[in-house]
Amino acid sequence: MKHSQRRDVTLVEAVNMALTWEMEHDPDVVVLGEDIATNGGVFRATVGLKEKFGFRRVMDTPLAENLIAGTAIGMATQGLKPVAEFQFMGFIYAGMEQIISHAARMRNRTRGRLHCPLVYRAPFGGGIHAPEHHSESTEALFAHIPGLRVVIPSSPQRAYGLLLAAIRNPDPVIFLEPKRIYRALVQSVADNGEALPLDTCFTLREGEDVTLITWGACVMETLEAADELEKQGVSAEVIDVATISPLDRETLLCSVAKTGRAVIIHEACRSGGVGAEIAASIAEAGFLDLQAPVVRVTGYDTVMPYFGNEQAYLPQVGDIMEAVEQVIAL
Amino acid sequence: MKHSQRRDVTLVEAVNMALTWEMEHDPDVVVLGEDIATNGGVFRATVGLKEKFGFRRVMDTPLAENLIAGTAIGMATQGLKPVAEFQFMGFIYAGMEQIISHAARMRNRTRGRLHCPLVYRAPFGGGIHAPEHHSESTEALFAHIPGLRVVIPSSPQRAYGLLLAAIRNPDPVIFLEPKRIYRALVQSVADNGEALPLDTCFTLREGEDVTLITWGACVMETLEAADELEKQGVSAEVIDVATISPLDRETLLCSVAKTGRAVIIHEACRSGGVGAEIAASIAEAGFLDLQAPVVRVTGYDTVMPYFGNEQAYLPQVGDIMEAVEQVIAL
Amino acid sequence: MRQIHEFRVDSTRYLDDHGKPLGDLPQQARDTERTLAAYRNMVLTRTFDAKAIALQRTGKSGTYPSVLGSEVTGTVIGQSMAKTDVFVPYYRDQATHLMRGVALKELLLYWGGDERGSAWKQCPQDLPVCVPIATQCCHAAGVAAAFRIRGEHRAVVCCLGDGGTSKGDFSEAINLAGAWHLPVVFVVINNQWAISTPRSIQSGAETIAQKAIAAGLPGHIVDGNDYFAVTEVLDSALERARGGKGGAVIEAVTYRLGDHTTADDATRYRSAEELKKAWEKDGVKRLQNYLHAAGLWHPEQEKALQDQCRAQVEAAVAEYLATEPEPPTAMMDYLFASLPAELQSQRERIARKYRGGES
Amino acid sequence: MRQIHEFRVDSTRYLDDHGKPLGDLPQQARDTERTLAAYRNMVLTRTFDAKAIALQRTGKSGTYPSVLGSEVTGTVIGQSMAKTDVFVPYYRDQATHLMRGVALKELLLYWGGDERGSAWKQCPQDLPVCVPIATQCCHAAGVAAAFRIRGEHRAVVCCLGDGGTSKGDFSEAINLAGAWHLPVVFVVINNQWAISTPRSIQSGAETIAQKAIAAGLPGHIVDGNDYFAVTEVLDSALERARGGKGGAVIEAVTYRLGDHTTADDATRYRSAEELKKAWEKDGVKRLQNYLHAAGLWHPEQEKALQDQCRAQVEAAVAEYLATEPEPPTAMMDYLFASLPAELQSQRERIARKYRGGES
Ligand SMILES: Cc1ncc(C[n+]2csc(CCOP(=O)(O)OP(=O)(O)O)c2C)c(N)n1
Ligand SMILES: Cc1ncc(C[n+]2csc(CCOP(=O)(O)OP(=O)(O)O)c2C)c(N)n1
Ligand SMILES: [Mg+2]
Ligand SMILES: [Mg+2]
Repeated sequence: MKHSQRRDVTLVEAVNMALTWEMEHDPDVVVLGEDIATNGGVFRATVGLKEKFGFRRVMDTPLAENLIAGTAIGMATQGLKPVAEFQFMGFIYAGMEQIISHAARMRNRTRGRLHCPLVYRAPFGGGIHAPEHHSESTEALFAHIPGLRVVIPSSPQRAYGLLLAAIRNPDPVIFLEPKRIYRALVQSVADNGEALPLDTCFTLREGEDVTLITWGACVMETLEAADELEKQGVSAEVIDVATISPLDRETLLCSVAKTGRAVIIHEACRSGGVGAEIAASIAEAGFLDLQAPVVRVTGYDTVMPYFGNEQAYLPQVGDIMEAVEQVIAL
Repeated sequence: MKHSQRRDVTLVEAVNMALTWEMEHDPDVVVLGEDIATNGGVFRATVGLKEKFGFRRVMDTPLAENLIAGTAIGMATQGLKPVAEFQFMGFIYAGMEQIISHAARMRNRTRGRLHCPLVYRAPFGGGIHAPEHHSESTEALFAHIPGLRVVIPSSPQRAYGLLLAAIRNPDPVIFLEPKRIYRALVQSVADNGEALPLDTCFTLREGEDVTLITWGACVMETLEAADELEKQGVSAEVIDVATISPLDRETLLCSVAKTGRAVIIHEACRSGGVGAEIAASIAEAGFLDLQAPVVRVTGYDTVMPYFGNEQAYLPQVGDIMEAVEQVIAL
Repeated sequence: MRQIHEFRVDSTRYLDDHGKPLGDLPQQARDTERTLAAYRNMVLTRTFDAKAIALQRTGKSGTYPSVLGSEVTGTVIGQSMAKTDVFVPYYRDQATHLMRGVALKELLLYWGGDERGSAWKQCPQDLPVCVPIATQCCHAAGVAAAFRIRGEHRAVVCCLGDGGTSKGDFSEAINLAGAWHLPVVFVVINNQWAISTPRSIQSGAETIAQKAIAAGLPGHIVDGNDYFAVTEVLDSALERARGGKGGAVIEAVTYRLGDHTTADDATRYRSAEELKKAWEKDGVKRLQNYLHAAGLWHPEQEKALQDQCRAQVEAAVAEYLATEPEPPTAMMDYLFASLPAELQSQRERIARKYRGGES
Repeated sequence: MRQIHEFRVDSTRYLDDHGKPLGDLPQQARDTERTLAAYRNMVLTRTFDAKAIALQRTGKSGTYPSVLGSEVTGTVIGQSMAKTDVFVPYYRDQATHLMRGVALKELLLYWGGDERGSAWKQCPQDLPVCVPIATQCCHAAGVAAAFRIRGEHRAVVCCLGDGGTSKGDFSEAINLAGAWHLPVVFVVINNQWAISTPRSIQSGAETIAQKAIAAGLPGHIVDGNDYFAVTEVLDSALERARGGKGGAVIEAVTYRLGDHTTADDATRYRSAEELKKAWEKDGVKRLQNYLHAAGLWHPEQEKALQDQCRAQVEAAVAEYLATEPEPPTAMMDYLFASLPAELQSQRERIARKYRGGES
């Protein structure tokens, strides 16, 4: 029964909508985490699920991220499809051993006998005036781990379609939600259970002169910059990478083949960020297309400051404009 | 008393020599880990230390990497200089939260009031026929964390000098020891307490036609390839990055400015490896110098196979030759 | 052939919910000055707490975790610790920080999003506020190990919440404390809630103190709103620790009287009824009743104290609000002892970008 | 006012070190067929173990962890578990794997560096060998949670070593088992050593079973070399678990009679004296003595069994040595359910590089 009703929702509401749809249509989907049941999650992403599906499928866990990561793996080996929430990305690190050594490897090390159809959700990124450790963007750590998919939505529609795809995917997915834009925009989303493809970039805006490559909350500043650039007669193509691993290099390379110039924007610190892999790939495979070096607009190589100075850390529209001017100049 | 006696030692013996020297000369240096005291470490890196310095400074811990990482931090805030061993890099992940959220940040978040003059040692890399989880090369995870230094020796002399520097450095250092070459070569090392500089690449061989950039055990295959290339009339410069974070980009760029070509060799899987950051940096700052794309010779984007197939995963001399021919061709 | 091995934890209280002694008080109770000093700190803490919440509500500060309900235990910790001991806090220890000499302004800066709020002048060796749950337990073990290594007769007090005891860090740290006989006392502030998660979901263990048994440590339950009980149990635990007799785990039973933080709304998950009951056990009021009944405290003294605390807090707030923000370049200046060449250029970019950003 | 809360763990044994009953045996002892089946598995395991070590010594296999000393407990686990239960092992559970139907050849492939050694045909739901210490405890809790979610009356047995109990995973997992009443039994093989680290350095707790108290679970100590004791305690724990009465922690006390692995040299850290004493408690010999004394087993049966086990192992070894290595391309084929486009090119490179590498 595809009750294809449309709703105007924010990104976090779209997450809730996708979870609700999938739990209604697949009894194997369960959710677990800290404060996700009775409280509906500290960002309300799971609100209403316990009431609809009961505490057997919507589980408040004791306070232990390693346990959450590992318990989800055990559940997944039994064919359940757990969607586990880490309350903030800054607290996922305790789960790294389970994620790297087990979730990402179960299928490979058992030659397909067991696998991990699970999703690890976590709000990530800064800019919301949060206490320390609540503003991490360390997606690169997961993008370097074979066996994981790392998916980052940047709009209510993509949050809905990509989360459905992540839950249905038979392998582990790290699903990072840019909390800075959890409620930044409202979109009309058809609640019809239609998933979007993983492993694919989304071209949000076509352009001729330069390719702006980004993901997560930075998509907002990047689109803004593209508008500004247009006024200045510069036509920018904007690509939301969305699945940062495995990377859809083809879409990126085709765009650069067209524009000859690329600027990568991400919030994470510069060194070793996902921007490095993208820049390296473009510079290698697109060597003959590039008319200017691939430039990165990123956070600095330091710890995200406490919120008093967090804006000074985050890439801003002006920074993107400056970078584009730099590559266009060449 | 600098008893500058020379000894012919392997890389792992050089590690032991450096630990011994520094513990003799600095009472604040202590070592801890699993099986490091009575057993002298599973690779014998700490053999003899308990006998020389006693169990108060040489501590066998309970089996818990998160505890080892965190206890070392507590000790360091008291001005001790702990050198903590993770028995294998594959088991460091349980310590990630302590390393990322605390060791790397203590100085910054207390505005210098407290800091972490500690070293986390771990043997890393494959090629020794070990069981699964014993062949990890995930140095990129640490290279992306601001506040950490990540140092990788690739010879007995550099192991001695860099470990001394790491222990004396007032900030946390991840010291990764390429166990594949723990006993691969013997060098005469002066046991004189002289440290080598951190944050600096080492140019192991000068050349004109191409720059080969690598670190860790791959230095062996890279030097071999350079010899082969010479026979073919190709003059290769070989650089051991050594400190992969923070990165000495200047040395790398100067070399590429000279050769116009670069090949990066590392054992870790390709996507998001440290090779990506190096390639991106060279492609950006060296854009006008490059006569060919920067090519990476790396492990594949999959889990290191069990040892039956591990050789098929590791970069080999032939792979390096092939890559060089490719960039020279352009 | 079956054998039985027995283990035990004890629980202590001296005052009833209204401050009436249930029997003879421990001899510390004779130290009136100490008792009054504790009471003053509780009132100051509570005054500060209300103000900090108000600052967040009016956009003058960030998310803040109210300490309401932890004042008694927190104050005793600060009082029982020697200056040379080291305190390893979590993030709800305002009462202890104030006893240890942390400035009101420093607490305001920290929760106001300014790293300088952790550069404590008066207790330079205490560890900073710790947000990642239970991770501080391992640091506490490390500090205590440093004392043991150097043969110093100092002790560590580590605070965490009931939720924190579910995280492996706690078990690993108390286990090391037991194995190495470390001078560290773990005080679990059992306020019955971990955000919305009740104590019952946190663990099937009847008490939290019994988790000490897993580490071979003594475990004690104490009424966290009973000044005399907490004082006696903590004093003796610290004495044992400093005397080389090893650590302990103390479960201080109390209740989180406020929301988890200013970002939380506790009415979503707990009843007004439950909250009302908890207020009846309030330890600050309880001690005040005791002092009045014992003739050690009078209404006018109470009023004077209230005014004095308000004035002290207002002065700190004024200072806090008048503090110049740190220049953005500061984000690079404390990362390493000396900034690696590579990061210089990034710092220069920040300096260029922010007029006057150069420090 | 002081109150005391008491907790207990029990310990069980039925046979003395030489196999003589210390009193009445539990009724399971009457099941001679079961007892003999167990004994046969112990002998097969020990025969396999010696061969596996020999293969490593002669370069025909990789690092291997001898199971010497764990055969009795491991065999009982395999016997007490129902086919539909799930076993979550660590890496020294050969005795249990053989009882669960894992092929000798599969074990040889695994330790011989071939992933196909984990593609178990006979117990497809059992988790694979787990090398990262104690991490499997969380998986066990998850599998048990899946049973609870689906209302299935199945149980999980999770094995780990004494060293593993120091790692947070164990505490977190047993705590969840207690909080959620999960049908999971944790069996700690306390063989007194974690590589070179003795039990005494691992924890200050007098027993490992008492760690169950921290989770509100029943804790049992059992002589891990006493077939009847382990059988009784495990049978009843599994019955409780399947009956929805929750989990348990069982400490099986034994001794690691071999080196930690073939890469280890135990003479560096423990005395021949200690080892000799431990051999006197050997559980396999003990059961054999019992069977002989009870007239249930005769020397010629023993000889026949030995020959049969050797033949069985030799046949498996021949199969193992004759197994074609997996093509290098296999390293890409099981990473994801379907290989992402991006990885195709890497797979093709491998195929090109290795003539016949294409599968
Ligand atoms: C590792 C980690 N996980 C999650 C969080 C988010 N969080 C902050 S406080 C809290 C609850 C802590 O409860 P408790 O330990 O009882 O302390 P209390 O706040 O009740 O004093 C949670 C889940 C965190 N800060 N760190
Ligand atoms: C997380 C982790 N740390 C370290 C190791 C290395 N290691 C392998 S076995 C072992 C000792 C385990 O001892 P115990 O748990 O008692 O099991 P046993 O081997 O004695 O049966 C260690 C330290 C590991 N495999 N995993
Ligand atoms: Mg609490
Ligand atoms: Mg053991």
